[in-house]
Amino acid sequence: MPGTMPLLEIKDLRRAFYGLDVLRGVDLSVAPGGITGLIGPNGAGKTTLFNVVSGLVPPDAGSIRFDGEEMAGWAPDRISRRGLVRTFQVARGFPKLSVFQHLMLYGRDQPGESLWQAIVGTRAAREREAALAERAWETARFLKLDRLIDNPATALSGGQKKLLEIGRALMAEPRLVLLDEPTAGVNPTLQNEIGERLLELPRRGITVLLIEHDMGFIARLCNPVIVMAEGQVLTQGTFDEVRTDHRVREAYLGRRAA
Amino acid sequence: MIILQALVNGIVSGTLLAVPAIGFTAMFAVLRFPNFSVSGVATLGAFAGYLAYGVGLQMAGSLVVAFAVAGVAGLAFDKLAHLPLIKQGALPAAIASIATGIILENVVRLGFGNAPRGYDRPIARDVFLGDIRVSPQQLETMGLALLLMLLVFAALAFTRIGKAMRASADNPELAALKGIRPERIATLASFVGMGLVGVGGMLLGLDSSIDPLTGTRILLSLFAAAVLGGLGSVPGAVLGAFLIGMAEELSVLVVGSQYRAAVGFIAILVVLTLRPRGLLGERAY
Amino acid sequence: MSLLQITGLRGGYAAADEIVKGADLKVEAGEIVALIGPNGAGKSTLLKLIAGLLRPSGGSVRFKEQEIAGLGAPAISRRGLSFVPQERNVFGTMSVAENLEMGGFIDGAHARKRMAELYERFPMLSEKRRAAARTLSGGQRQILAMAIALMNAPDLLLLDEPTAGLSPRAAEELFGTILALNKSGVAILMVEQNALEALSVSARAYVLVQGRPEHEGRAADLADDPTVRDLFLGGKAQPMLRGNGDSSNKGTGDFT
Amino acid sequence: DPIKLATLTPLTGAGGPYGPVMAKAAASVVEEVNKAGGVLGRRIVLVSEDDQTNPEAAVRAARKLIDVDKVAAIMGTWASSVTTAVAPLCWESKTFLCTVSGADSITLLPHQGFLIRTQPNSKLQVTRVGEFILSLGAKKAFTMIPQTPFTQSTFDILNQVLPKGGCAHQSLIYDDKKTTYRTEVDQALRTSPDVILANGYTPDTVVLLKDLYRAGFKGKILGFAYSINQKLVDQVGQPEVVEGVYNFAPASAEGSSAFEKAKAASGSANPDPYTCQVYDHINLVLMAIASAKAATGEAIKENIRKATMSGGKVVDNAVDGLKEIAAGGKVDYAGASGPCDFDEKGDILDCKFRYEQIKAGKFTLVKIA
Amino acid sequence: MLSYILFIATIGGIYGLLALSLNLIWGGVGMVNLGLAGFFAVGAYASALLTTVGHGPIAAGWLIALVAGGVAGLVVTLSTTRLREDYLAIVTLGFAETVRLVASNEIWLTRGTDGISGIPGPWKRALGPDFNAVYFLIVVLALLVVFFVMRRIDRSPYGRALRAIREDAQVAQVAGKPVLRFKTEAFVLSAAIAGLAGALYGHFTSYIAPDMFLPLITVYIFLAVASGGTGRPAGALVGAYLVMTLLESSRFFVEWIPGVTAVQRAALKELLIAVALIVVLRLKPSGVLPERVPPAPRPS
Ligand SMILES: Nc1ncnc2c1ncn2[C@@H]1O[C@H](COP(=O)(O)OP(=O)(O)OP(=O)(O)O)[C@@H](O)[C@H]1O
Ligand SMILES: Nc1ncnc2c1ncn2[C@@H]1O[C@H](COP(=O)(O)OP(=O)(O)OP(=O)(O)O)[C@@H](O)[C@H]1O
Ligand SMILES: [Mg+2]
Ligand SMILES: [Mg+2]
Repeated sequence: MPGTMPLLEIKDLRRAFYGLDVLRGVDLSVAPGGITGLIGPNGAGKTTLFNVVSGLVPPDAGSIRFDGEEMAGWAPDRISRRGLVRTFQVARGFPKLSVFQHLMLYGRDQPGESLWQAIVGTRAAREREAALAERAWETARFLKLDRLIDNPATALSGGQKKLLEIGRALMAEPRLVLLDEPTAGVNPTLQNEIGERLLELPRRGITVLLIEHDMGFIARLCNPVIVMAEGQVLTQGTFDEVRTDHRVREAYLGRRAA
Repeated sequence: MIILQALVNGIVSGTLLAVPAIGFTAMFAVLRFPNFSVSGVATLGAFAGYLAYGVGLQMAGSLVVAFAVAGVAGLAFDKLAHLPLIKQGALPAAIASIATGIILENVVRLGFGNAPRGYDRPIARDVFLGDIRVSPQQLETMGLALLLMLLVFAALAFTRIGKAMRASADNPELAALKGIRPERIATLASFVGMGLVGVGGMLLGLDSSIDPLTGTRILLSLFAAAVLGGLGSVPGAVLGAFLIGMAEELSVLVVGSQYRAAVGFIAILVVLTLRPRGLLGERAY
Repeated sequence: MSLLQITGLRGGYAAADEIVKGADLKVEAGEIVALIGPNGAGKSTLLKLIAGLLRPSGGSVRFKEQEIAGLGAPAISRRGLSFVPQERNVFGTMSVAENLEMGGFIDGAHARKRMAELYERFPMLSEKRRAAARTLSGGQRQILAMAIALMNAPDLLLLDEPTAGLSPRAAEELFGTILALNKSGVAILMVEQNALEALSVSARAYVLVQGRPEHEGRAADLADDPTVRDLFLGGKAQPMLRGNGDSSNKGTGDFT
Repeated sequence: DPIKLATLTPLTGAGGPYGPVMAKAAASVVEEVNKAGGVLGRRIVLVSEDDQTNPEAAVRAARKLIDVDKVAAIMGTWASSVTTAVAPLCWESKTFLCTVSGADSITLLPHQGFLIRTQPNSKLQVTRVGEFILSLGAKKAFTMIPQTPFTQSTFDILNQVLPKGGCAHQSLIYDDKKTTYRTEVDQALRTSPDVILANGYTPDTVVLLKDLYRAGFKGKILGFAYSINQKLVDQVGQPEVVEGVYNFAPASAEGSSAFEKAKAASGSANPDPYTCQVYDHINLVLMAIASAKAATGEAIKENIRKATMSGGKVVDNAVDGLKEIAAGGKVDYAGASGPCDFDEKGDILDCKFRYEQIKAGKFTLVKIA
Repeated sequence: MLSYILFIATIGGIYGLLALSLNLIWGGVGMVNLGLAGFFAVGAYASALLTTVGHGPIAAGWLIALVAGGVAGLVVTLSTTRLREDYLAIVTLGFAETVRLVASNEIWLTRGTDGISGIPGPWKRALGPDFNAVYFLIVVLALLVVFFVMRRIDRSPYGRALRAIREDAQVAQVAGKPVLRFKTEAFVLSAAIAGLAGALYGHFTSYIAPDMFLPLITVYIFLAVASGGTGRPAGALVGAYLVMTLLESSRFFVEWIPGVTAVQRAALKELLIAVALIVVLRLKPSGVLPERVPPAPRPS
């Protein structure tokens, strides 16, 4: 997509933990309006990259520009409010809050989150709440969580927790969503449906960067595909291009793919 | 000069804190809730040791009695009142332990009344090392505290059962799947931890006197020590106890004795702001 | 007599709310059995009931011809049954080496030897032996969880989604490991969402729906059963790496 | 229909070592009086509540005594903060209050006569302490004291009295919840004092004395008898540590028959001054009720001074006094803590002080003056 | 008897305010404030000083108590932003101790351990014996206002965000919630309520002293919230009155026990209270009125 400015542009991003270089100068960019795949062997640093970009882990060096704004070192909530939301590979959430509350929480621009409006209960707050509730129901239905909508998050199965991760991200209507293995542990049939739904996102103005190990899923959804290995970007291209790269086969895909 | 002396004094008073602080932090490391009933258990240990000493047991024997009585009582309360609540989170268990602390304090009061009592033990004059004076008895206590610390530390860090304790604190379900019986581990942790707290109470009583509030008086400094060193870290508790001891003694010179208690907290605030997990972090060993 | 024989098993998290509603299932000695089904069907719950993490409210679980229902996890594990849970399956605050040590808690005598074997089989673990398990990547953690379970040389291994989060290559290697273990006589009951892969290494399979096994049979038969395919295996869309590189609908995302 | 009276003493908390004996002394007096037929033909019921040495709890307890038990008098409040907290409830509900708290401010409260105190106020006491220190020939005195309502006035008065007699004075406030006072002792010894006034309560004074001993202090030590008493000697355990220490108290009329009665009533061979005072409280109140022929707070207030009328028959306990009053006579109660004559503010007019010294673990009388 | 019950109900109401204050931050955001007594004291002193030394009106005293409590809360949160939850507990405990030490030792300001007496009560002269009843109504009014504010917060998106922070602050941040702002606001509001409770207390009993603000009162309030039910304003209220009932009824109960000394009776009383609370917690581990997950509104 020549001519368009990248939505997310990462330059020479570095991060080490106790002397172990996990990100060793990552350069990548994500163009607006597409689904970009991020693959790479276990331990390549993909999740760490998401952690750094979403502000949970400060980078040691390097630049992260989102929509033209440098945001390395920002607090996670500020990044999130700018429209960059991420999900977690190992599902995380609020154990005692219900599925519904999880979904509602991620709704943006909630007037009811100001102390004053919460106490007096303004109309704006009520209306926004009602609108979000409708979306929450819709999201829950799609993810087959509607039956469980009042369940606390602890009482969900492993796969359901992952589905809730996706649901929350969708509720946030971000400009860029980072999905960390969104469908690992999700039943294949539902996984296909989720894939369909993700394909609609760019049309709604949501750009996607997703990590997956399911090659069928990557193949159907993602273009381009970025391959990371050992803390750096190894290569990038269409799925077919990267699939045939021998380094990718060697490090990542394994014997049968070859 | 006086500063040096205050530091030495701080180490001495720190050792008195260190023993119960080790017990407290070791229990925290395994059971994952701050057990406030240490105040009552320390008092109980002090009285148990007092009785044993009174009927003619030697110092070592009395310490063993203090350990056993405190350990058993602490264990019983953990089983009956605290651990059943841990499912609800650490705080309900902690709150319940405040109540059990009150129970223990009043059980002692019921039996012994309020009047302070003292161990019938000779008090030695301090000896001078140069210009610094140190108390031989308090050096003894200090040696005992360091020994206990090494034992607990080694047990948690190197023995299989110590590791199993940490494992079942970390992930009780998985520990059970690996054949570790979490209740047994919890039992051991409560018994040993509370036993140490009881010994701490008795050592404290040897140095001053005992009454139903003996444990309550040290509760704040004890927490401060454990937190300063990093909750759940055994060497941290010892380090924290020394630092709190020294900070408090120095504060006598700087802001006056009446603000002693406040100084400990300011120290914590500063340390925790710089190191949010305490000086030695939260590793149990 | 089967190694594991389950009849009419019922149970869940709260007494009022049964998740597994009468399951019959068996695993023969030396067999690999797959358990698949939609999210929330009760697969993990079933495994937890077998392993003793949850107390069954009814039915029987016989392992090596002895009733084990209600015994509790430590006792059951001591009889030679290892379970790798789906979530929270490592000791996060402990090092990799200590995790393995805890895996061999029951049988400390052979721990050293097994640990060496596992380090050889999973070199990543050896590299990371001093790292706290909480710092491992998702895939690395999965491998560790598996290794922990192997530390006490079980006769029956219950695996809950062992390949979730593994790279294709690592997943393949893991299935290789599973087959190798199986060859050495370990029976395996495995829950997988990577279903076609799982079926391809299994002898038999069950499809669990709403707490009951609705379908069972030879794994290959189930994989070809059109209803099962549509409902549980993702229907027409096949994992591309199975059908020799058939990626007909790849890259159809309409990027603008 | 019994007459209800109450003790409100610290049974738990910092005052815990004192309150229980106080309550016991009062209870025994009531028992005696009931045995002898009560007052005005009515039985006495004595309710005991715990003030927990905590004004917040004390207020709740007092409320219960006043509203539920409807007692005519509350006796024995110990901590000054407790007395100050409880006093307004008493005068507003016209309940009589007898206290042992020493803070000067207490009798200055607008209590309308509903309050008496048997403890000499701190000004009187500290002046005597100062004079005693001078009489010991001190050139440099040092005071160690926890923060209490007397602390400031103690300093102020000693700073006046001592320099006049040629003795320098320095002081230090300590935290009474600590388990060692080594650095505090170092601080004090740096000024090389020849007399140290240890002005705390028993538990902290035990620690302080041990630390002074360990540090090798050779000068004189003195303190109030409420902390330096037989209990303290027992707790310290080792006679050398307390050898030569002086104590000092408003003279419980030692040797007086009332003091002997208080001994019996409290079941203690060595009743502390508070116990003696509460013994006096209950006797005074009972005789006041008898004189008034009414058992209300108001009546007690009007008649409390009639129990110590000069020229009356000298009695040392309520049973005798009540007989005399019933027979139409006047009484002059000579109490266990002293003569018990009060000024209009409720302070005692005068009292003697008693000085003792520990020798070989025993208290020996130095003088009463 | 009636006036006693009225009195206890008033103090119970003040405990109720404290419980609501604690519940907001403990049940709400999961911050543990072991320094509640400190904020209670700050409010009590602020208002007492304004109305005695400053001769200000009582209403102004209440206002200043709210403000002083809030400011103290702000100072504490700002100086503890980097601290983790369990550490916050210890630091707040230290805050309360420090407040008490200052109140005891800075005699020029607080009159030291003598305390401040003669704190005026509203229309106390004119009302005479009716004062207690009127004051009870004032406290109930304050309690109701605070209760309804808390309920509003509890059920609003604001409360939802607080809960999320309680469960996992990091994920809440990822969800875009400014955690620091929420925590600070909640803590300040909670401290302000505790301050108000302090003022209400001082003007009721007319006397305050440092010893009134011992950690024991914080303990009572924690027991109240834990046994009433964390995370639910109604639970906090129920808990406060439950604790008050235990505290007072045990008084009557132990009077029936024969053959014990006064000190044993006092010990039994405290023992009884503690045992009763443990029993409540064992029977109802989440409190009498446990936190509920509000059901999602069904689409019409
Ligand atoms: N906090 C940390 N401390 C130490 N090492 C860490 C930490 N976080 C990550 N690492 C290490 O960094 C490497 C990359 O981890 P990361 O989670 O980013 O991998 P990943 O690419 O997401 O892998 P996977 O596909 O398995 O999820 C791993 O070797 C991991 O052990
Ligand atoms: N801890 C729990 N408490 C209460 N209910 C639970 C709990 N865990 C799971 N459930 C409920 O039990 C049902 C079955 O869960 P289970 O984890 O067994 O499903 P599963 O088949 O393993 O699904 P998945 O493939 O998503 O892991 C789900 O509907 C879930 O809502
Ligand atoms: Mg990852
Ligand atoms: Mg599952």
